[in-house]
Amino acid sequence: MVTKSLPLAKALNEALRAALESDPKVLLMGEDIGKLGGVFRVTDGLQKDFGESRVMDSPLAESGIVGTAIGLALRGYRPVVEIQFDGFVFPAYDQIVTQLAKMPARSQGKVRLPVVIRIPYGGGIGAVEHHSESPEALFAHVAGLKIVSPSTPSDAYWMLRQAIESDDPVIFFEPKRRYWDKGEVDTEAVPGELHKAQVAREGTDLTLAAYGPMVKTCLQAAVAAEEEGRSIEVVDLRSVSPIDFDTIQASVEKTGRLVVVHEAPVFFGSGAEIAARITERCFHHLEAPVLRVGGYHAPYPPARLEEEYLPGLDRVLDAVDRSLAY
Amino acid sequence: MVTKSLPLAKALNEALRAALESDPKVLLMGEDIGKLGGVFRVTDGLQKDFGESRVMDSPLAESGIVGTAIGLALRGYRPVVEIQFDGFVFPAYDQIVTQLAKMPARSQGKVRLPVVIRIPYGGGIGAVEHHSESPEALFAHVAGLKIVSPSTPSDAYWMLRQAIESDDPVIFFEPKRRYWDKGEVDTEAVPGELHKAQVAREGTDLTLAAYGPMVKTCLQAAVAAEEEGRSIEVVDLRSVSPIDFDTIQASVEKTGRLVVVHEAPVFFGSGAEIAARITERCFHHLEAPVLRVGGYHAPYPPARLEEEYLPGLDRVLDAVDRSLAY
Amino acid sequence: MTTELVQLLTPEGRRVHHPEYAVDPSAAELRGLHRDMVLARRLDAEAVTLQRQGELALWPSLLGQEAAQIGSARALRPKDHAFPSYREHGVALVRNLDPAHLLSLFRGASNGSWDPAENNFHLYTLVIGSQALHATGYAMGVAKDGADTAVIGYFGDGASSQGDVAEAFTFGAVYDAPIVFFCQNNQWAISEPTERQTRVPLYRRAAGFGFPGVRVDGNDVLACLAVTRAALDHVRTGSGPMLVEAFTYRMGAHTTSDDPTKYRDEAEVEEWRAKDPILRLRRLLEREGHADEDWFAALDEEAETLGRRVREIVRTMPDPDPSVMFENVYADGHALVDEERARFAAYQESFADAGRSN
Amino acid sequence: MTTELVQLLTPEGRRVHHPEYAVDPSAAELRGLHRDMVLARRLDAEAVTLQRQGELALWPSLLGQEAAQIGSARALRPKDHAFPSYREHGVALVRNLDPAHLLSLFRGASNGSWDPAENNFHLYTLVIGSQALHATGYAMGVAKDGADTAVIGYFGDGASSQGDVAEAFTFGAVYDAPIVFFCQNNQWAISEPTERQTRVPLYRRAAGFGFPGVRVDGNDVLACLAVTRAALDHVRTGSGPMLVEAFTYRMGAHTTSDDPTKYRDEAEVEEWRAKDPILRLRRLLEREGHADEDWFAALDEEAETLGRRVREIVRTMPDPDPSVMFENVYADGHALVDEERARFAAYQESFADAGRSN
Ligand SMILES: Cc1ncc(C[n+]2csc(CCOP(=O)(O)OP(=O)(O)O)c2C)c(N)n1
Ligand SMILES: Cc1ncc(C[n+]2csc(CCOP(=O)(O)OP(=O)(O)O)c2C)c(N)n1
Ligand SMILES: [Mg+2]
Ligand SMILES: [Mg+2]
Repeated sequence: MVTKSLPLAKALNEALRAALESDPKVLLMGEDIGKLGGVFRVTDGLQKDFGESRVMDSPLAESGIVGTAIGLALRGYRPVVEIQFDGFVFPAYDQIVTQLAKMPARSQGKVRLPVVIRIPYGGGIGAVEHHSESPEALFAHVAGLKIVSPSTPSDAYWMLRQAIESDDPVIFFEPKRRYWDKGEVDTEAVPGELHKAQVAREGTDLTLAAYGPMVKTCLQAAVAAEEEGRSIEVVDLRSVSPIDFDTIQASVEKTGRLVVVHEAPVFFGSGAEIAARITERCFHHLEAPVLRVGGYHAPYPPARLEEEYLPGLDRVLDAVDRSLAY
Repeated sequence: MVTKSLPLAKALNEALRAALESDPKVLLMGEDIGKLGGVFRVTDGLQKDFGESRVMDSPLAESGIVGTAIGLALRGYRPVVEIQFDGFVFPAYDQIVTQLAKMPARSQGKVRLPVVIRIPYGGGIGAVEHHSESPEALFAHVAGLKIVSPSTPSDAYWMLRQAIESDDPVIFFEPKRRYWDKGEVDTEAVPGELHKAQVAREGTDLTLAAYGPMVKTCLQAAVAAEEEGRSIEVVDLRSVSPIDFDTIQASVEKTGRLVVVHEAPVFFGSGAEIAARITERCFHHLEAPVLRVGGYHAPYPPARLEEEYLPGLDRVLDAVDRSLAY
Repeated sequence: MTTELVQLLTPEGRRVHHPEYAVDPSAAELRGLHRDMVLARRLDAEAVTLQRQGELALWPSLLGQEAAQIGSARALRPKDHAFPSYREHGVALVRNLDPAHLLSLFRGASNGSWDPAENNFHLYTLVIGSQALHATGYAMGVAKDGADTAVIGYFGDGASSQGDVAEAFTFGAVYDAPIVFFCQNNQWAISEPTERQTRVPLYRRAAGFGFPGVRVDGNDVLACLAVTRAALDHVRTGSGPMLVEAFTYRMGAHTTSDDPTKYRDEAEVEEWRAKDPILRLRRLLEREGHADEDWFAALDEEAETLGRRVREIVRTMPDPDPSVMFENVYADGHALVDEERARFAAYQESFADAGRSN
Repeated sequence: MTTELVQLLTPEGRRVHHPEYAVDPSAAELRGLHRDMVLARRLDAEAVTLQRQGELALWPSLLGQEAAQIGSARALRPKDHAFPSYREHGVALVRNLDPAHLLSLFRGASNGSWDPAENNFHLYTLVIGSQALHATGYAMGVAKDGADTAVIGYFGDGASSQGDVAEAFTFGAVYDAPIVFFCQNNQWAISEPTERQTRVPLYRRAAGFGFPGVRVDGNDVLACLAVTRAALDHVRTGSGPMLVEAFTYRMGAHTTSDDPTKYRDEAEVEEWRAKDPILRLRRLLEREGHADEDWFAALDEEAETLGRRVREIVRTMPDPDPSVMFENVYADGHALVDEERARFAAYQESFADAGRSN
């Protein structure tokens, strides 16, 4: 067992390093990932150690980055692409949803595209516009992509390694406001399945389901609720496509209540899909409708308002109260 | 009253003509919309009558089309953009979700962008790849956009006129496989609200909710179900953002059962949002979980399989049966 | 324009000297080029007919572009890679792709069923311009491998307006990728003439991105061969991309769904008929005595055989099993797809049981 | 490079003759240019300080780019329209935009609160390259109106790689739009030198799209004024776009979040310090006797006043009311937004009642 305490961003850095070391076909591409090491330093030191051919600063063009990554994958490479911030992925949207997602099926499986797209996402860091968005639902609707988001340094390390090893395109959403949170990482542990949810905390009265940055908020809410005598189970979904409905279902069959929490807008968000499917699966178990806590149907606000926009402890607890009141 | 029987595509053509006539600031832009009159002839004859300055054949670049439409709107024009097929809107996705949707809020309302983006969408016409998609959910999640889709020639005419008159960006999804369906259009009727749903058929046992091309399928299903003694209410949503939940709720409070039907994939589709919200609003009225009928989590298949992929009469009736069996 | 255009063969089939470009194909090679063009045209014509008969959903005809496609494709070495758009049936033929693949795509029986690695001929791309980036990325990979391989990326005059094509130019140039951007300027993007896309000849676009561009007579198969070969040699040296604009003409409709009488004059088409690429090479073959009547007759027979084969392929092509919808969406599986596949199967079963038809 | 570069003033402040470009500003105009640059630099420096003190979320410094911005902005007529990127504080100043707007954006109190129609200065655009299309569309509208107005669209060397910028070139050219594309090549896109974006000088990109491009010494305010004025005159004639590349240097960090020591040498910065745009004009003013010590002292005082004003604005800037989140998302309302606004208000109320803090 090789356990280290690492911040989440550093765990990602070590995962990239390990992937570059173990497979010569792994390549990193993105804006400012070389000498600078990325604006969040996730690729720090990698160009120095693996050279410009494997850690490539790319021209400032996201469609170009993803489009050429597809070409590199066709040549047998395994590109790991960094999109600098969530709000800058959209110039690449066409290449992602029309080419990356569909080419394997289009070719009847003759083509596989093991491309990982890393996107630091979400708010809470006081940034200017376009630097705090949570666009996961806009990718989850699209068949051919897999979407994951870790909430801990250990998951950050292992899920990124698994994403790189997967032969499918994976959009890897990194909870940027948790980059500096530390946690234990065992780089020799045998990891669980990439797309399985985990019960992050057990409880009996209500289930909170979340992923990425909101897991921590939900765990805090569970602690706060405990003081009021409520036993909250927290499910860390880890994967948004596929969603591990079995684990949520098992939890809801126990608790009878579900609140889904994410930063992304509620309307057409992950919570909608989870509510719809869990209600179908657990119709006779649910004692309250599935409630959703998330962003409003409004552009992400200027930073000085983000605390009001983002689901915080109180809004989660409010939903818990509302659910328990049924 | 000036009523004519028109195919849906021709109703759109007349709406564009009327808009061009009534407001000199209205402009049409798109690929092949001039001399050719668009690949579906929706703009037939308009360049001839209104000139190249108002009906503009554009370079083959969707981001360019939408981006320059934004600029034209800033100058006081009201551009109506045609995207040739659903699958070709994605190169413009960044301009739509990042600029068109957000600039009004970004400017605190000092900028308004009355841009309409017309998109022929959906399958059922035996087309090759990228010509049969239903991407509405990918826009509905984004605040700042309005999304509508008519199901009849009359709605096609009036909803397009209202969309053009709206000061908000509207994505106007045209049910391409219904282009040739005829219906009565009264070009002098005072239309209802653009974003209100309509009960297209009354019933008491179950509600079918749909929009665009699936309304006809649902009406056919209702007729078929009637033969088996079931009274189905059909709600034509007409608008996907906002969704008129009040009308659906009123229907579900009466029937106790809801099935949502759309061509788009079920996963993260409109049905998820409707199921989640209606379950919350009607928790004690629902006698069965809200069921969804839609596309699979797979790329739209080659044309010779589309009948199996698209929700048809039988799959709708199957869901009706499943709902009634609760 | 004429001064800018590389031509080695006049419409009358006479050889022209060019200071920079030359080829000296053997008689057999010349006959080979002719054969390729004739077969490509025959395949194309048969497919158009089959579409009219309702056997295909759509067909984009290459009529008029045979020289551009055959000349460029014949310039490739076996290990080189071609990234087509959707009209490159002639390139497909040269690369030995079984026509069944193209036919199944345009029949609506597949979205592209071939393995790009088998013939180094990549999938058709219907979304305009996207493949330029794939080709560039592939070429970047080739450069990393230090391989002696070149890549050719096909696109049209209309596609030149897409941001993706410009980005491909940038990536290709910045990474010194061994890629030839091959633009078939057939002067129309559906109903829009090239003036809707550019004010100046397209080959000039390259210089602004820092690599050479050249315009070749796209109806002259020798010039297309010579220029593309030179371009491939150029990019193989590691000095980055090159752009070839083949100036040609789309003789037919955009696709079988299109009606060009709505937007262009028959006179223009007539004018280009006189520049027919096949006739032009035939005149040379005849004048220089590289092929006789028997040879042409045998070729016609071969073309007819191809036509029959194409009909046969299409008429006997089975519809795919519906379950393939769920296949190959993911390599490593996806819980939802598994669930939907199972439900779909059960649902199909229920009809078998109940006898209610879908 | 030097031969390609239009320069009217050497780093030593001596006038240079150029065969094509000339300006002959009056002494008052020269002083005006100097004043603008000094004020822009002062505003910028104050903002950097305020960011360090935690008062702003971020600040992209214009240090070193004063001549490019002031020269180009002063070339505009009042009715002309400017579309900035996010670093054009100098252009904003010339256009009389209240600095409070810029400060509120980078404080995180707004996403751009000004009315573009008020100063014909459009909103900042943070997503690289997008505004090139807005500017082009605006110019297309101007052309339709037959107005005697020109448009200038600012973007950086990095932005030149974005597909949107290429598409803007195409639309501008095809529709003969009166737009000057003004590229401030400050040689860095965050940590990437211009070689990561292009092999050849950027101004040459224009020719391939069919319009003229010119490279100007971006640290020479007279040359920037002359070249931009000529470019605006050119586009006003209806002959389509023009590209101006202002060759300059980003003296500071990319933004206050950036650490340039990770990727570039201080020696390079030093070299450019010698070409300082403000010092250069000051030398001319002094040499030709257009301004005396008193004038410079008064200007320093004015700059200090501006600095104080900036501090004052930021320090007294109220946080916006949370309810503004729901405002202006739509012009005509949206049922869901109305519902969420109401719920949000009720929720806020509940804390007022319960005394539980948010
Ligand atoms: C992104 C995108 N937009 C629009 C279309 C519709 N479309 C198909 S072919 C075509 C014209 C293409 O013209 P060109 O690039 O010149 O190629 P050609 O068809 O002449 O070979 C258009 C607009 C498309 N396929 N993809
Ligand atoms: C689409 C997009 N991708 C990435 C970014 C992140 N980013 C912000 S500024 C910048 C560099 C821009 O360089 P340049 O265009 O030269 O302008 P400069 O900052 O030098 O003025 C990058 C990559 C962005 N804002 N938008
Ligand atoms: Mg063409
Ligand atoms: Mg720069």
